[in-house]
Amino acid sequence: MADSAFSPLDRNGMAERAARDIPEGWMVNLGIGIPTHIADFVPIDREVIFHAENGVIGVGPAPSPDQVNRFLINASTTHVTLRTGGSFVHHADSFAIARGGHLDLCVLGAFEVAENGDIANWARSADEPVKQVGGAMDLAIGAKRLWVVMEHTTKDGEPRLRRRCTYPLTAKSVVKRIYTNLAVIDVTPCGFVVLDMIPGLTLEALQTRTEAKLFMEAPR
Amino acid sequence: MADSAFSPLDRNGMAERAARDIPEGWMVNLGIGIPTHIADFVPIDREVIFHAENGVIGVGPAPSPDQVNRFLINASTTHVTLRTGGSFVHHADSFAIARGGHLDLCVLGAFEVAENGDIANWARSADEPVKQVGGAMDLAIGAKRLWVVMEHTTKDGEPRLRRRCTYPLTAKSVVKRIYTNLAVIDVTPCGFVVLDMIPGLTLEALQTRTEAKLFMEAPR
Amino acid sequence: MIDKFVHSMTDAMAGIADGSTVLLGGFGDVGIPTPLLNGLIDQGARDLTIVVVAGGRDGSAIERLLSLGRVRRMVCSFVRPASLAGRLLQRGELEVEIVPQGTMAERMRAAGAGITGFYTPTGADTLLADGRETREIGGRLCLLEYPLPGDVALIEAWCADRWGNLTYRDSARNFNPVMAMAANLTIAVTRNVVALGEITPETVVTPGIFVNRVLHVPA
Amino acid sequence: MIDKFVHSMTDAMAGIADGSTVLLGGFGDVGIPTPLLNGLIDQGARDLTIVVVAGGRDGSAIERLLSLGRVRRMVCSFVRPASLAGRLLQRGELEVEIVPQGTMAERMRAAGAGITGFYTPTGADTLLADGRETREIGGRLCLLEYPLPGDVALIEAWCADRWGNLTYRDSARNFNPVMAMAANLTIAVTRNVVALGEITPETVVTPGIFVNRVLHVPA
Repeated sequence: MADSAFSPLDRNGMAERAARDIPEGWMVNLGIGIPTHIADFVPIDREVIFHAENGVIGVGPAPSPDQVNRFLINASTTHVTLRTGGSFVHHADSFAIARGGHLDLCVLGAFEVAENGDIANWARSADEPVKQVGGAMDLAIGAKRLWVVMEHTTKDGEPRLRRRCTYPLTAKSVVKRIYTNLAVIDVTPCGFVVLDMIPGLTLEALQTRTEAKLFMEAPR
Repeated sequence: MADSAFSPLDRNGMAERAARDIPEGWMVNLGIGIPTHIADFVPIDREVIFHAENGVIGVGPAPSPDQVNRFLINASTTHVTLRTGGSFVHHADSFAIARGGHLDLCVLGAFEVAENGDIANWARSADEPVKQVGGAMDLAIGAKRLWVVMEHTTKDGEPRLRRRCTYPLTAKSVVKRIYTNLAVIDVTPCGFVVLDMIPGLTLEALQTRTEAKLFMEAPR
Repeated sequence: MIDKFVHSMTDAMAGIADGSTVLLGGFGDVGIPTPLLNGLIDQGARDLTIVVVAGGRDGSAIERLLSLGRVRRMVCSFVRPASLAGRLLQRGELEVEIVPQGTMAERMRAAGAGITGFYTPTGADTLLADGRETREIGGRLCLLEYPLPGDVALIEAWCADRWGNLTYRDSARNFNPVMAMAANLTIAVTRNVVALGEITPETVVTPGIFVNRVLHVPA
Repeated sequence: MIDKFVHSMTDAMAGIADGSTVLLGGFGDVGIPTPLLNGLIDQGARDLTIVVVAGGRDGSAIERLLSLGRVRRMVCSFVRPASLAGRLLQRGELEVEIVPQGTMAERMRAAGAGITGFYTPTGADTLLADGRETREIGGRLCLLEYPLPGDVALIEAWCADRWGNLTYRDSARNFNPVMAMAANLTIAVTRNVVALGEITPETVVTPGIFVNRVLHVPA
């Protein structure tokens, strides 16, 4: 891959790109990792209600060090603030929100996403003795829309956008959109449709980094 | 039935008799009808927490006419007060309390009780077009103890304490004790065991008014 | 800025379609969203399924909705034979599904919570179980119940803010918070309007995420 | 007079038997009933099953309970491989049941609510469903889940009164109210004690009926 006339987005760049697409009024859950940082790029006057599965509705920005409330954390166990209008619910009610279709959007990290919308984000092998499920399975099946933010390939250059996932699934046929460090890709009944690429990247170059077939709508 | 050397209890008498057996600290749901009046005979300094299935925990005495709060009713839709320490929950949580075994006692009215603990209290025939279930089925299967308060016989003198219920069941094998206008009767694995009778009534006279076999523990 | 307040009954009722399932809050005379029921009567939607604890008292807005022939089916926990609903039922002019009150609440809670079915001992040994799927769990016969979602919920609140956070007064809470989470379109009438933040985070009963529209009708 | 306050850790821990299932509140460092966990360690019950969101951080009371070999089985939503729980699991010295976090909360809620089983799409298409009963409902594959009751729940509250009515502070609410309703014996540690009635009826989060004992340990 000799093409290098482009600079992949860094973690903040990916978070910022995803943040751009979240409209005011949505109720949104952000998963651990890059997704959590999306909130930093939603301007405070664009009212997006962030839900944390530990029972916080209306998560606000990180507190300044002298304003930390040690009773107030998000699902990544990071100290947060609460927006005016926010509220607290218990865990069963919080997952009722997640599972019950009340989240307009959930954004998760992933190891792999398949062209049929399957997501794998919790275990690298079925034989792994130590499992880390957390709340991802509940969120993945429950939100109205599931987006994934992840690097386009592994550190070793292996594709993460797959024909079929090779890692154990978190949920089937749920991912609607993927934000990578290279592109924004919709998951449609026809497969992966590229919406946006970073400057300087060609569709051919993106395809070489992607296992499944990519499509692009004809420009109008 | 020529015996008449006894006076059956009236509704208040039955309620008062049942109230005597409710100890401090119990959480109790009282059904519509005579059971509701049991609360009137529990002294206010004996702290019994009355639950109403419309979401009231800690139902207090009836308000004086000038103190009616029109937002505060019990399950009979009668205006009540709330005891200090009381609280409100929504209907799903209220029935979680009822179904989940958190009531020490529920007292219901009934048409019939069988010697195996079956209760029939919601319909006089399976063909009745208009059905009145309410919350009785949830309460009957959920409370730690179910007591029934009812007249010993129908107005026509038909027995209500049956070998098997003739009316459609509310729940099976749940009644633990029956307070009638004539006696207090435990429902045990061996059948009906008389605990107490009104003065002047003989066991023979009580048996003539009861379809199922009555037992009495030998006096010590 | 999120603002769930609507400023007319027309806006509150917009889009309620014929054939909708409408969840109606309240128990006894308490917590009933009467202004919204009157709004629904004026709005005109018909062939409705209503879900409500009981068949409606004489002179109530529910009775009026029934009397206008707008309800095809009623899901409730009891009907008095002498009521209008009872008479319509006996004349075959109203379908009625009788559900134990706790099961009714739990089926709506399941709809709101993404639970696709549940087992309960309630009613399992009764004729309400006739012809239905049961299962013995832990030695008890249990009945399989399915969620009861609404297209619309009409509920009554005591206080509301512009995010749709709600509180309820005393026993007016009853079915209202459960129905709020169980419907696609939840419309609340509130007696009081407060600024965002005035309902403290620990005391919000229904978070605004469950509420689509709020109409202020002072007490 | 109902008075659920106990005045010593010995009284708080009385009767917790070997082999008990103990529900442990908290998420992250928040809402963990650490004084009660230390009390449980001193009390001596062993062969425990603990139900807790995660395997316990280094230096936590949960880690200490594990390190003392008092836990036979842990039900949780994740375990870090590098944690003590992760090492015990890999050495075969700890049984672990991994449950999706929402399913874990819902299974305890079911235990408290008398729901004897429920279906959820969560995990139905994953290897967590291997060998288990599934059912297609409304076109979605769902997994049958059973209640998760506790013999004991140890929870942390912010305010408590003598009836055992509780409130929680901020996100310290988390699993605590759910566990309170799911256990036979619910023991709360509270930071603050208030007179009966000071927690207003609309703002009680856990009604005292779910609480058996309260121990006051000031912050």
